[in-house]
Amino acid sequence: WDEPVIFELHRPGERGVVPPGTDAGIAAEVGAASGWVPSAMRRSEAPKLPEIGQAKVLRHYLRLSQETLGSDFNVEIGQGTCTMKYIPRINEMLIRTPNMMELHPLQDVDTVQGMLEVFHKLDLAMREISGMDAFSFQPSSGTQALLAMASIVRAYHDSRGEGEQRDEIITTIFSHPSQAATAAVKGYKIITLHPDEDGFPDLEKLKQAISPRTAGFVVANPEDTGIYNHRIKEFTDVVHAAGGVCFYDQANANGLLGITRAKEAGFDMCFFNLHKTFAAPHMCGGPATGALGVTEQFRRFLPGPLVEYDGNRYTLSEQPEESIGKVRSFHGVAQTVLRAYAWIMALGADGLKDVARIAVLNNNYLYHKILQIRGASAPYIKGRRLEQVRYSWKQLTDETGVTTEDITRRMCDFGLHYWTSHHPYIVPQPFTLEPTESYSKEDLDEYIHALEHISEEAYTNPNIVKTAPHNSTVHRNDESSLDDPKLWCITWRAYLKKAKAD
Amino acid sequence: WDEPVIFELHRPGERGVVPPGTDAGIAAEVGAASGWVPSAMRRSEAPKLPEIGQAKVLRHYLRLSQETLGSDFNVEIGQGTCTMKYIPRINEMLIRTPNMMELHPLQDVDTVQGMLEVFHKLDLAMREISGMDAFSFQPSSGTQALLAMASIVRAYHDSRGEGEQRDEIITTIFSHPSQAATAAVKGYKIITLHPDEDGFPDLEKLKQAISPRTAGFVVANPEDTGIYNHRIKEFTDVVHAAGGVCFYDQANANGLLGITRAKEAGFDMCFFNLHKTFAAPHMCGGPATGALGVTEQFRRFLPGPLVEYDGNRYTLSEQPEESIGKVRSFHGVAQTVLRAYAWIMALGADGLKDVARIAVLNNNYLYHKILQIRGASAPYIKGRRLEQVRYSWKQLTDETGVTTEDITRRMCDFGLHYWTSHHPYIVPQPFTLEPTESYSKEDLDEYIHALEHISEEAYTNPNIVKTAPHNSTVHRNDESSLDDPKLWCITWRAYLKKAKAD
Amino acid sequence: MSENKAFAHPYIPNTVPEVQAAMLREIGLESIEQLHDAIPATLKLNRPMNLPPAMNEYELRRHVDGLLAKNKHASANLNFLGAGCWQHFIPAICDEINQRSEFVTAYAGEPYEDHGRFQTLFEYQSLVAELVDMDVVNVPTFDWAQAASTAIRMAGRITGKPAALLPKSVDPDKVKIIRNYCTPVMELRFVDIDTATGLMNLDDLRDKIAAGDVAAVYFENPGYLGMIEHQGSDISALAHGAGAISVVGVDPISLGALEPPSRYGADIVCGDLQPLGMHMNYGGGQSGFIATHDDETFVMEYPSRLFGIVPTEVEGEYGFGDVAYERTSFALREKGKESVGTQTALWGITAGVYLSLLGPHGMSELGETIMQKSRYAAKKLAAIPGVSLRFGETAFFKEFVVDFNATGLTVANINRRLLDAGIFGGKDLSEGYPEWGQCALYCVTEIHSQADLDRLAAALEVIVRA
Amino acid sequence: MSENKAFAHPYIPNTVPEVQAAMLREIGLESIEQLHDAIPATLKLNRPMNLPPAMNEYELRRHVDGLLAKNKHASANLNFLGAGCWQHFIPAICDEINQRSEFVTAYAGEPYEDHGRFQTLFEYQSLVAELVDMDVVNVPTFDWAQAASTAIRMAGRITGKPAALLPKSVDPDKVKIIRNYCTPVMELRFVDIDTATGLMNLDDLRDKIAAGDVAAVYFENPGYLGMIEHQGSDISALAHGAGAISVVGVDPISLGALEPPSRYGADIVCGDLQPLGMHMNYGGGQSGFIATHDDETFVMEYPSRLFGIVPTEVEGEYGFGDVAYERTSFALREKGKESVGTQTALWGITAGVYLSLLGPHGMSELGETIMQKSRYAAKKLAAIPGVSLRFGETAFFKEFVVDFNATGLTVANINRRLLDAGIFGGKDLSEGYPEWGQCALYCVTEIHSQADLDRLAAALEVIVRA
Repeated sequence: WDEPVIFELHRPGERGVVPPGTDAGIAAEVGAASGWVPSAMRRSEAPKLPEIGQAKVLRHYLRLSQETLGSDFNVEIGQGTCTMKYIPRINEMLIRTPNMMELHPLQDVDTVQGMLEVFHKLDLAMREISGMDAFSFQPSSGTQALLAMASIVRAYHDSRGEGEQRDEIITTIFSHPSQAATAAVKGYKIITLHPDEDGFPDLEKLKQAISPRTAGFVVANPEDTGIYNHRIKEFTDVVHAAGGVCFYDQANANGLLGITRAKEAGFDMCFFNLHKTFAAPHMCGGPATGALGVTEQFRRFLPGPLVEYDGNRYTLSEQPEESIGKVRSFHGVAQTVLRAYAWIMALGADGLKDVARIAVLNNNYLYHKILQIRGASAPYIKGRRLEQVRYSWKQLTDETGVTTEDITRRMCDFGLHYWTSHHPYIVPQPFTLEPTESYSKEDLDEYIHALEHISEEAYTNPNIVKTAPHNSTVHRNDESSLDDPKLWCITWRAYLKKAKAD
Repeated sequence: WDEPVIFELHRPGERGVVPPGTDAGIAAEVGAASGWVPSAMRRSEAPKLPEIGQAKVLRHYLRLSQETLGSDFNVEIGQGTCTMKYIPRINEMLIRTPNMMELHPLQDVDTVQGMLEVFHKLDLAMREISGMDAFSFQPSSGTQALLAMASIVRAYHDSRGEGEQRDEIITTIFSHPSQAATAAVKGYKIITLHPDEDGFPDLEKLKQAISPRTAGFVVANPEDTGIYNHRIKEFTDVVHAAGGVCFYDQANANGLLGITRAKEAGFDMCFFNLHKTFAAPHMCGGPATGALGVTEQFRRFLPGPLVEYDGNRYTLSEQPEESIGKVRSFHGVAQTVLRAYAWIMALGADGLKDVARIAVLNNNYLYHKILQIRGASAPYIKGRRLEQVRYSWKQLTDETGVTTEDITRRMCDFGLHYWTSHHPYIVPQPFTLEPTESYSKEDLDEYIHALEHISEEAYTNPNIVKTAPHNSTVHRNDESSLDDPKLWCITWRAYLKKAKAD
Repeated sequence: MSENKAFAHPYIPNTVPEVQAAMLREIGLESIEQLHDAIPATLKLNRPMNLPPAMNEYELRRHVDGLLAKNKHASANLNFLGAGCWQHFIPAICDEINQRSEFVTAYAGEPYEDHGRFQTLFEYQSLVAELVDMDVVNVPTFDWAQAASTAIRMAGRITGKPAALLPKSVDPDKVKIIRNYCTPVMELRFVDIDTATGLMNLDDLRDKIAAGDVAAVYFENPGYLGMIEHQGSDISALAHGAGAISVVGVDPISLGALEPPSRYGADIVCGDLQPLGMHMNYGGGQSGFIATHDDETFVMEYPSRLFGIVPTEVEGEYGFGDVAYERTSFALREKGKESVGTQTALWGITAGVYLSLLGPHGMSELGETIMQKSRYAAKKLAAIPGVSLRFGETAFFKEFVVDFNATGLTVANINRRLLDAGIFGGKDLSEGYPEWGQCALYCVTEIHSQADLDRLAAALEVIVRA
Repeated sequence: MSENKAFAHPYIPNTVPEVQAAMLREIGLESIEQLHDAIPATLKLNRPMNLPPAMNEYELRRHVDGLLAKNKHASANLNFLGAGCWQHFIPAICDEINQRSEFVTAYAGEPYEDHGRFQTLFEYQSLVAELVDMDVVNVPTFDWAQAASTAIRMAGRITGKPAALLPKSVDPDKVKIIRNYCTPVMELRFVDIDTATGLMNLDDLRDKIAAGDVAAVYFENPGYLGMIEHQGSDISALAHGAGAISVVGVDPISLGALEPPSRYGADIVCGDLQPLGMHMNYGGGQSGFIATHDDETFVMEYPSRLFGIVPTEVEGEYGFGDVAYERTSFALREKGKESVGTQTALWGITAGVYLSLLGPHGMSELGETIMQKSRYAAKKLAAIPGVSLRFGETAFFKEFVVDFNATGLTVANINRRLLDAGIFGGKDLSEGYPEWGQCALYCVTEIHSQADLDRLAAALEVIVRA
């Protein structure tokens, strides 16, 4: 499809849908709103929305949907650290009922007992999976869960009168950038630890970093390199000894379910992405859920309300004054809470452990095969990777000039995603693959084969890689305007003013 | 996508879904079925179905869906005579409720009052639209409705003792082939009338054809040429005078709603396609509904049961012994009955008349424009076309060698459907376009432009048309095996035996 | 629709007055009424139709939801109705696929732009072929009854003989459909069933086939009354011995566990796809199929479309097309094989998805589960005083005939009381088989848990003892 | 899960034992346990988790459907709850699009393979931009409260000042979120509202803004309590005069009928997209947006992604990409603008579909309809003895404060009795605004018919008179 921008479909007089109107009896009773709305507040000029018949609107968006590569359509292992696993279709069907979609979040608790039961039972399951003592599902992404955890760190130290003194949070460079960013949002100074030469977080550096100013320590484990820090309990002990709080980014937990838990590693708090790890879909980037678990000591700081069960009836209980309050309206993304609950129920304890096993098996198979591709490597320690690996094309780039960005575009031609990883590029020419448990050996082989093919192209005909994509919906973008305030066009109206005016 | 055949995804041990199993308590009570099923009837060799994980099955069928050009995705005016109009999405949502999907057809009528109300109210609306006195929605396509009408003709003459004598049914060559075929299924000899030079059914030929052997006369009006026979009442009068029954194929009724009706034209029976004319979707070819209406005189022959309403309660009443019995299990395709009802309710009387007006306006606009394309013509009388036109590329073929089949394949490259019409090819190098009311002027212009473009290619670079498709999911088929019993492969197992063995 | 009637109708863009005017101008007309000049005034309606006023989308949704809310459905109640339409487990992916906009709105494109439609239907043919162990399966027909009718007429054309034999246990409603399809070309004659076993009476079959004009012997497995007909080889042998064709109707969901008819001599197999992933939809989920060996004599008698796999210009690529299109009524009108048209393609695609998901083990387990559960239910019911099984000695698949004569209650009465308890009782057979008095056909499938079956038994016991 | 546990789990294909063994062999391991050797034994759980047994798909569906059936929902009942989550008409196409498998399962692809995702989100930005009359709109954030928080922090960064002013009528729950987001960087201070009109007290605003350290004045239209704040120009002028930024939160569904904040001086507009096509989903439908002028100073302070339209190599083709990506925390970690991550993209796409369908006339009619219906409802309720409107003289949009103090009944008590009549009464304000006694916030939208509103009034009258 060569689909125009929706505004170009505008034809005066057409309509997509007729909204409900005013009953004649009501109109007779109250008259037109112009009779009572202050004139300054009546819209003076109609919004320049397009007018389009229903069939054309539907056709437009359906075509654009086909131009979007959902994980349902490909071997989605190239968005590493993001755990794109199989989204069970049954779960999507389960949420499409008025008993879920048409609930108002302020309904009387007696009218939402089923919904609250789902929240509570998921809470119980997450406690068992993590060892924590209470969960909130209000945070609606990993980032928001990290923010909530940083907020709890602050509330905790405030409650002890150390809020001013403890103004530093320690993290590691291979943890997700959001860990540093959200702590900074809460006013913390960030100390970032770089790894030792094997890629492990460096305990000595941590010991140097801690001080009476240490508010907390936040880390992923395994980190985005896929390397599991086996000395993690020593890290948390060191931080605790210094009076800091340890909080755990469990975005990379897919290889750990049923194997090891936050509690035993000494964490005070953790979160899981229910989208991703618990098979709720990513929906182009949310809404999502960062399930936030804490030990008993930190329960009073959780955002409220929390669901409670007295053995007979589910209720919503408000949190005390010292809680961080709220981080998202109402109760979070209830549909995704339901999806995660359904996923756990479909797997049981054995199934969850199989998830962890196969995710690690698949990753190590992939790791083994990728290292055989010419030009590819995986910096740091050999082996010991759990569910993902951050690889490098440094050699390929040095030898052929083809970069990891070139490969990104070329992978589109194979109908596959491939992602170059976050800044900062510590690993040169990086790419990160996370195969999860959802893909079969043949699926992995297909992906590996595409990379092999591109590596071979790089060595024999690099231009085909450098000029990709060749087979995509659109051709290569001219991105020169995107960083130029005079040229960028963030909306159609801006485009009409700026680009079209030329 | 270059999607394999599903059997190629087979990996032993994988599973797509686990079906419900036997409770332990039941198994303990009854044991294994081998204990009581006669050994000759126990499956001796498992069916060679593939074993595939759930994600791969979903991915396979989703990809194939994207390789199917539904009317939602294009300007679907090229499947002439088939009235592919906009399928309102709300109607598809309305049927997806357990209150519709989970009804068993033999439920007590008191548990399906809502469903029966829909049947009854649609019956009333269809009566008003056609002038008939009773409708059955049991026939599940136009073909089955035609068969039912031919069956009623037979039952009617049998009831009068003329069943043996009256063994001929008269139709016209530009009526759909199913009219002749279904009458032949009911054992009738078919007399086919060819048109006069203006393309009208020829009244003189009808008069010559009728006789005491005439059982009935079946015709579409307008026919697939789009030409409306304005003398239709004279035709039905002639047939009635000879003791025959007149039945009306209203597959081409889209330009007639609210304008003219079967009753006034003298028909005893008619049917409408609820898929097509009443905006139920075609679903790749059914399930569908041919709504069959009759005058009071023929009501007792309708297939049963019929829905009746006593002002208080809806019931199902069995038909008398002389009825044709049944033509489809239970009550027909209830979802499509609901869709058609919803569509009528969304339009009302004025809206239905607008359908007819705009369908004819769109068609005449298209007709006007197509005739300006080099090499295209529309045989028979100038003008007087209602909702469709059968065109001809005879001149183009004569001048360039490009045939209508070549154009079919080339139109795929533009993401558009184009259909060459039914046998027999009375009109040389035919194509049939029916724009319906659903498409805007710009949509029609897009389609016209594609045809113009191809016409120009035919005159300047015919090879590009003759070797099409160039831009489709697959390349040109080698169809040589399809008519050869030694080579054709109607299933994968046959393919493995025949083609792969080579 | 209240006040919001300005502008175009959302479904009809060209109702915009300016656009209409421009188009009329372009074609040289002055008013939209002129477009219908071809229709004589005497045939015009010339008055507004008497229909309810148009509703906007929200009004429509509320109206229809309100109507449908008057129904009671089989998921919120406990359903034991079968008799040709059955409640089975439906994997979510079946609905996901058959609700895809592409498949819902596709129709009759060419093998290029509709490659996916051709491939999914070819795959459905191929998957059902494995299930029935035959090499040819058609694009779906309307339903089992119509597939059986066509199978019988195919046999008539192949043998040139005018009669078909059917056991008396065939569903009376199905007989109505078959009779209408076969009249006046083929005559139906009925073979007795054994009063004790419910299976075909082979002596009567021998007598009737001796007439010599029999084109087809049709029987079912499992039969309408649920019994497994284990005399298939004998029946087929008798048919073949008389120059007739053996036609077997099957419930395909039984074939993971039960032997396919090809193994006991069937020449044509037919049946209904509805159990393979279709919701009941008040009967809208029915879909027929026909299967044969890859024998030209048979293939050329199919009225239906048959999709075949072919190579394309590109090595290794698959294409699809119509096999022997020239036999169809599309091509030959009344000279074609019966008639063809829109039938139930979407359900064929869905059945393919279903079989792809279940696989051989799923189908096998499912068959076993159904037989265990239905047997359990039958035992529980037969243990209720006054309740017995009519053909209790014969193995059955998912349905069985429950005899209530000794309770002194009518089935209608019992079902009414079951309904009060949220249970849809089995189909009342007293009208179709008056000679058996008050019997009902109960259907038990994999969806019923032990608790459900115990609940049925308990409810019936209360009713019967009352 | 009963007996059917053989073979691979449907979600985990490589649980097939032979495949596992082959893969282990390939990588040189002997047992699957070795894969977790990196984890010390002391940290391993070493016992099965205590979780319910796995369910198969049918068991799961029945289990979850059973749980959800315990809920009572707002379509089967009559709902007057709003307060930040509103029940509006949702065109069917919104659901069709946001349930498309492609959009449900997409994530973070590049502008090539995810062209459709980029384009739909760019279109959403552009459509909301027309509604709010601004040139820049972001990819959606979490919800209104978070968008407001970010807007305030953007103002703080731009002005370098530490305080924000908000009227006391802002939703207390929203304040909790804003406070948490702003602590410790920005301080919130509250401006009085006029006790008669409920609108901002300009005198108090003048006093408080005089402190000189105010970065932002935040107010809403319509406000949490439903009132239309018509003093926007004055408020913005006061803010600007003190070097502060005017931030306005809006309910976008009002903007077909009400003037957009840019016309009364807003520098940053924020709000919630939920009314534009999202089901309530127990609060899961919330989605925030932020809009500004196309001013580099403002654009560079957005934490969110901003999609821009660009040319491609091919003349006339559109491509899309990230504008000023280097400002984000993806690029700069703690040095980026706040933080960015997964937020609510699917709701942005849906809001785009909604606005494409409604168009300018639909939005205008809708706004008018809502104001007429809510006014009608307010009049009907105020006519009940003992019931009055708290800010009855002030124009409101869809919500209004009903004062039950004179009835002698608590809102809790009234709502409990309404529930018995199938009505969800308005939100109880007695806890959030104790000074007002027993008041409730009622929400009336286009979905309510006159009959619905009359039914509410009649039910309340019965309760009040009892």
